[in-house]
Amino acid sequence: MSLKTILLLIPLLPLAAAAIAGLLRKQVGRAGSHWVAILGVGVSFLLSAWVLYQQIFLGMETQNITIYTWMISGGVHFEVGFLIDHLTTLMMTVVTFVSLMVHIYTIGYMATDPGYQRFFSYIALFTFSMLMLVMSNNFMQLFFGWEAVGLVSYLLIGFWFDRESAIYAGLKAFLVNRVGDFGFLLGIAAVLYSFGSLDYATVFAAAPGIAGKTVTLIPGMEWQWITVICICLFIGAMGKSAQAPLHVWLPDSMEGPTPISALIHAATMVTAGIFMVARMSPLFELSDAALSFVMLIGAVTALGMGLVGIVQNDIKRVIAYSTLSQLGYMTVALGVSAYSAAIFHLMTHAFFKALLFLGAGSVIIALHHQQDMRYMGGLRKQMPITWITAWVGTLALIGFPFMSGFYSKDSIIEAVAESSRWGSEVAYWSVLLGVLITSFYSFRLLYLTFHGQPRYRVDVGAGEHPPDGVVQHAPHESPWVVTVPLILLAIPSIVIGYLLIGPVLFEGWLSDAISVLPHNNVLEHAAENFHGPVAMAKHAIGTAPFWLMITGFVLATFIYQFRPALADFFKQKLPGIYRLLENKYYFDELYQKLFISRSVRIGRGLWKKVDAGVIDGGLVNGSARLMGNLAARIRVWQSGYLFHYAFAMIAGLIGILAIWVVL
Amino acid sequence: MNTTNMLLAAPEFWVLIMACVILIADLFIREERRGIIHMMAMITLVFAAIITVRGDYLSEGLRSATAFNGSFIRDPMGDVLKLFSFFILGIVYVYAKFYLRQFRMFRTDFYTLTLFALLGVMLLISANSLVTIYLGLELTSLSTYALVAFDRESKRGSEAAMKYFVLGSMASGMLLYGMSMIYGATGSMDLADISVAISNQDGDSMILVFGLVFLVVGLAFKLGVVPFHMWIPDVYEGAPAAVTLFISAIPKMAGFAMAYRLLYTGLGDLHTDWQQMLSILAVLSIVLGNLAAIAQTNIKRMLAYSTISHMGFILMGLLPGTADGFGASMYYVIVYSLMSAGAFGMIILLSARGVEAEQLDDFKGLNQRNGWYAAIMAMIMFSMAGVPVFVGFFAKWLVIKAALDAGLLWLAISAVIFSVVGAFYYLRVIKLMYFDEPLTESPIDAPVDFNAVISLNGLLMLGLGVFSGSLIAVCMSAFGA
Amino acid sequence: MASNWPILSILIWLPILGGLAILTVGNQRAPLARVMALVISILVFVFSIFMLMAFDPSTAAMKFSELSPWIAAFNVNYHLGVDGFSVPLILLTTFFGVLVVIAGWEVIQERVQQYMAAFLIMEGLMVGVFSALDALLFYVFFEAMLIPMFLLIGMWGGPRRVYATIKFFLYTFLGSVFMLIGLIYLYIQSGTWSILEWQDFPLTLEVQKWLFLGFLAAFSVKIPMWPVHTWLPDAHVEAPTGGSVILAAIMLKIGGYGFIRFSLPITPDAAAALDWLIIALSLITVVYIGFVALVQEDMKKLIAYSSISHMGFVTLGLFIAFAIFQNSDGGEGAALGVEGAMVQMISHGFISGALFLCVGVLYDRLHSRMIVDYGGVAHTMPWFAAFAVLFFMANSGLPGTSGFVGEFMVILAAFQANFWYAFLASLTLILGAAYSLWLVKRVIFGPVGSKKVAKLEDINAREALVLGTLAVAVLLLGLWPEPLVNLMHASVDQLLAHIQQPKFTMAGN
Amino acid sequence: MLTLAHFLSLGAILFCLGVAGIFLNRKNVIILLMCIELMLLAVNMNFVAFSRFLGNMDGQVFVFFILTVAASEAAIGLAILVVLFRNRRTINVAELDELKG
Repeated sequence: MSLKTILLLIPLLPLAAAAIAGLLRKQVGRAGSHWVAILGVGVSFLLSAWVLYQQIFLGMETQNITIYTWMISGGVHFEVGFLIDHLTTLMMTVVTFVSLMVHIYTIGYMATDPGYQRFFSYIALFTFSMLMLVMSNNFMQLFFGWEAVGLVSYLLIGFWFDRESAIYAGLKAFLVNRVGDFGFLLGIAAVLYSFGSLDYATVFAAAPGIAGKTVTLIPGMEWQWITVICICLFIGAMGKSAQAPLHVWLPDSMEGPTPISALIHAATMVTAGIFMVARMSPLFELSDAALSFVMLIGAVTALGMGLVGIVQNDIKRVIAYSTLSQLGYMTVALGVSAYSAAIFHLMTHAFFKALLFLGAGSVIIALHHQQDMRYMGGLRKQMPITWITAWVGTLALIGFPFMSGFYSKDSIIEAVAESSRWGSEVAYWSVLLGVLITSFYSFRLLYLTFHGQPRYRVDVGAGEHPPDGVVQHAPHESPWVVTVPLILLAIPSIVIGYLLIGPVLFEGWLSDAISVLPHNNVLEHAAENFHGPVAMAKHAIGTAPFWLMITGFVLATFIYQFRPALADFFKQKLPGIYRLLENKYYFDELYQKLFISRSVRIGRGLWKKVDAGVIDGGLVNGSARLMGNLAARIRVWQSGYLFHYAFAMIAGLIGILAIWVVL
Repeated sequence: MNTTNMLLAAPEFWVLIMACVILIADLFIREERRGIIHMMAMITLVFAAIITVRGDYLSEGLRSATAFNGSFIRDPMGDVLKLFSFFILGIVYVYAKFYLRQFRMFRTDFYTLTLFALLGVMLLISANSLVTIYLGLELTSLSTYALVAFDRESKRGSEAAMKYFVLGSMASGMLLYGMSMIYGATGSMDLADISVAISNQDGDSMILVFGLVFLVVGLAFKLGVVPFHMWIPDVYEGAPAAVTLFISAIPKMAGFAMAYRLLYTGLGDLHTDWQQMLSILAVLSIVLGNLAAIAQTNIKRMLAYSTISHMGFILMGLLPGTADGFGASMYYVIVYSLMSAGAFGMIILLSARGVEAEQLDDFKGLNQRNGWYAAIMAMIMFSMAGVPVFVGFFAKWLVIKAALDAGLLWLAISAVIFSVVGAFYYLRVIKLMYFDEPLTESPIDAPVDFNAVISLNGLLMLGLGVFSGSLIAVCMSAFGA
Repeated sequence: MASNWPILSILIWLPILGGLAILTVGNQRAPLARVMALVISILVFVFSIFMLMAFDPSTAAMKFSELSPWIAAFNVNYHLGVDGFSVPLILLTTFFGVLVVIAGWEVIQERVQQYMAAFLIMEGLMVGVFSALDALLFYVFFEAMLIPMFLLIGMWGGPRRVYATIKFFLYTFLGSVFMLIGLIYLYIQSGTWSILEWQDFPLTLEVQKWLFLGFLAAFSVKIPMWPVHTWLPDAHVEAPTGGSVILAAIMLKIGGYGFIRFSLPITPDAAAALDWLIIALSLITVVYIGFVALVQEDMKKLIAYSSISHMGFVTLGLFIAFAIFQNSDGGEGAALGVEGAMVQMISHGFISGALFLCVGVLYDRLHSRMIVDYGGVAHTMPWFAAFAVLFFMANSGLPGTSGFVGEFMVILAAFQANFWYAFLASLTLILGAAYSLWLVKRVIFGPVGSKKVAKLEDINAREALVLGTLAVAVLLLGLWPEPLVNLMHASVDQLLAHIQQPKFTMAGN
Repeated sequence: MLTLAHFLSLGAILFCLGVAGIFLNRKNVIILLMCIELMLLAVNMNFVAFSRFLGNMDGQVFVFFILTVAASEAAIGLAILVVLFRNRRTINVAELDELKG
């Protein structure tokens, strides 16, 4: 098999699996559909790993392959092709691995769901889309994958389509993403306009040529052209990677089944924005303004969304806000030109966040789809594996030394500290404070879920849909299809940082994809101080992030293990702040007022007033009415009286005479 | 020029003789066998057509020949119009026979009167002096006055006849007054001489224009152009359908010929004057005709107003004063006559024993009662509305082109806008036939000849449209274009 | 395949004569009428495939030309021919010709022969519009097409069908008569009706402007553009499913085709001078109608408005070329715009046709088009839901479906002209998704809306065939538009080269 | 000395009287018939005058035609009048308004 065939197989196998699982439901049956999907994604993962192996150990060159010409128009070749460099392969492997885990996990999680096959079809399709996104060698295909993952995300969030809240969340996710895509598409158009091509290689090669070009979009304001391009592109990333203020869809997306939350809304799809910006680093590097913008957006998200996570009661929502916050970290990293740190964090985050979500899912099935942490507690006894893996995930998330999250997050914080970009102080303080908050809400989650006394009661006769706090059966550990993925994800959550920080971050493994201008290279300083992962961990113990993390742990332990009343105390003492956080800074309400209601009002106004009123009522039917009225009036002239008729003739005669003879 | 070649008028003589023969023959034919009269009338038309076609009068290089000291002219345009008059009158006879039988009015008078009217029309078409014009006009008019009152029991018929008579006589008076002025200004009755006199003469144009105005008024009345149109709705509604059919189809052709002879042959040098007058009259007709038709519920009356607007379009063709323009007008008038004959044919068809189907509602659900008849009527209506591929479109197209040739963009624009307004009421008929439920399920039956002729009439709407080149070519070549 | 067949005449007259033949079948033998219609429409489609295979896309010249005198006195000819612009549209027409026959197979029970005949005749006339090279012939087809559609809406339409159909007829009729005046004027000036000769006929800028406005009156109503779009929602809502499909899928395209065939090449300087007007109207159409579509309560009306909004891209793509010429030296984006407009037309044909068929499927079962009457259709009609979601996604311009291609190209082109053009046009990304998916949310998803919905049956094989075919078309065009675009390269290049040559200089001022 | 203008004026006055009679009279249809005759006679006056002053006989010949036609016109007119009266029992102009609109 040629390399091209292998590379083609990687995305196409999941696609084929999706088609079979989705379209031939009757023929393949339930088991058939999960087997085919797992097989497709599994082989795809193995092939990705093979490519990775080729790259790491056999020094495979960067591959830029054209698959077919999509269209030639206006002198532009639009092609579908693959750019396989280290960044791509890393993403491919992460995506297929997490996806595979989620596939396996789903067998257990969705076991009783009537939409079982549909679900497998969707997640396989998602894997295909995501692979097309990361493997793309041009902007157009990137956009294809970009929207395709959005589509699958939409379908999966609304997977339980009889739930009003689920389909609403799906719609919201798609629309908010569309707002981002709106900017993204403009960015792509700008790229084409500036470079005459959408091919990465061509564009990146030509990028330095337009530095310094300016444009006046609003009279009186002159902007760097490259800044406009980058900000447009980044708006796309903001949508997909849920950066404030386009983050509102992600928490709601938790309406979808939990495996989806793990796969799409934590590990892979939401990081597409991060991936994209890293991929575009040759462009972003040229615009300090755009990078500052990226960094500040990231900082706001990292801190602000973490804070909201503290007050959430829904287990998945806590993790969702945590995801938002971590995405903020990655974005900050991008903003300070530490692209590889962002990618690194993306990767570690993929593992531990998937782990956390799947762990939460495990809890949720154990409690029969109860997601409110106020009705959990003490589950560590019944669900030991879930409990342990959750601890692993948490430690990774908060950046406990030696865990994967530690290496990636600390690198980011260090990079921000190094940066001299405009506004980097704000970003620095945000990410630093974020550590404390992350630690706090993570342990809050752990304690509320696994520790303390159960806050539910078991009632066998509770019926299909028992009230909150009541479960039909006593919770027990989940089956192996659930726990195995947990374990398989826990391992990289622990070790991947340790293993890869050197090569990915400091040895320039990603440098074939990412370009950083020398004066922006904040990681260079860190690289000088880097003496292996162990030394790094040791060194960290003396630094602020470590102690902030410990503070968070202590606070959470104190409040949720020893003084539960304290939480309510703060709630009552600080009602303003609490309400603000509880309502997620009122973003939803604001958007509802500002955009949705207004759009509907505008639409209705234009329809009823202008369309139906002025154009149809006034001009169209109005002229018809006018004709009708005139007709009725003219009709009266035909009075039936001979003398009137005669008079009309004479009037006509005199009229003509008057015009021609007298005048 | 001065050859008195009586044979040129052979078709006229034939029609005159046959009209008299039929008048007399009636005395010897019993009522049950009156079909013979119908046959005789048809034969009259057929032979009149043959005589017309066979008349080989054009000698080298001349496009016309005159007789009776120049007061009678034979030319291709006249021949074409006469042939179509025969043809359409034939159609009219077939429709009328069915109607007259149903309404117990199958009397020979109808045939004699229409044949005399036809003679008047023929005379008018071939008239080349003021005297022949007047005589032709009066012969037509007097016959039609009588025809309108053909149903002696009808209140509306006699009222319409009275109105028509009074207004028509008044219009004749005005025309005559105009003629006297022209005569006074040029000293001649012969149109050719008048033309020569005008082009030689510089002064005294005052009397000439004065006369022109009166002539135009007389002409406008004959065609039924606003504001001299008032008789049309009342006569169309009041007269029996068979008579309306005749009035709407045949005399218009004479009206066109008269306009051509008077304005172009006789007063061609006053072109700018009559062009302006006619353009105003045209736009008034198009506007008022189309508007007033919207408000009608009586289909005969609706068609009357539609006629008024069609006459406006015919006037548009006259405006540029060119061969193309007259050809367009002639094409229009022929097409109009065919459409009009078909439309009234349908009214006659739907008229059930003793009750005329003159209300629009009588057409309701026709498609369900009989799809083919509905299709015929639909084709006629679309044609009248000027929707392509039907022949009416090509007629409108040509006269609009004529208006543009004359540089009258404003006229063309108002014409097309109001043809859209007009399309509304034609569509309403189609709506009634196709979209509404029938009021009665009673079957529609008609004799074979009627069915054949109305089918032909409907198909002509389509056929003359799809193959529009031929008839247009005939009309254009009639004027040497 | 004999290349000297009068293939275009066959494509025009076979359905028309076939339709007339079906009329003679009579009311009683509906099955025969159906079969005849199917056979004829398939035959026509096959012939059109022959034409496509014999078509050589490498030159811009007119192919399969036929020329014979029609109205010799005025130099009117029966002149047919196709180039890269007409071929895709003809294929679209013949393709839908087959689909609507199948779609109306069981649905129409009354006067079947008239229904089928109307469709076939309309199909022939529409092919005629796309292949006429004589302006009068074009006009005749252009207008004659109204008749079968008028009858279709009026006879098989909804409760307000009479209002809708008369409005439709008069609206479009009024628009086109202005064009007629323009055409006659051109004839008077040039002495010919040949569209191709007119393209090289010098005209002063002043005259061009008036002519341009005349053409605009006809084509802007047809396509339709704001503010002359209001006939479309009514016509669509009241039309039977097949009528809506043809109306949306093909008839609207005639407006766009008219711009390509008349406005751009015959009055290029006026088009250049007035491009701001069209661009402004297009953008208003895209955005304004997007908002209006958002609040519709009737599914068909929503799709109708969405059609209008999408057609805004066609006009935008066509006229953006002039702005691009002014901006950049190469003007290569101009081709992107024009080809984008063409792709948008074809794609919108598939998508809107499919959407109307989807609504038809629901309407046949529940006899309601109101969104509130539905909800949770996915429970009872999963296959239908899958198709519907696909088509609505395509409607919102999802990459991978045809809906994306045209919009993408036009937005890319618009950016070359002006950032803000692209900005406003791109708003459709949000609005299109909003109205499409909001409808999906309310109709397809959610809890089962009513007992009636609970009793719905999923699509049968016939419906699945129709929707499946369209789904394949939508995906194929989205994943590989190159074959389509390749058809028109030469014609587009020639058009763009042509419209950059000022005509009025030749006319002397 | 009588000039052409005098004759023409007389003709014009007579014509105007005839015309005015038609639309001023709202009573009797017979008066309308008389008015029409008056109009025709006014025209005859014109023709004769022109003929005399132009020294051309055509006009006077035409007058004979007009007189003849006027006679038959009157005959037709009266016939219609009779029918009208039979049907409606009135010859009042103001009552002839069944057809209108």
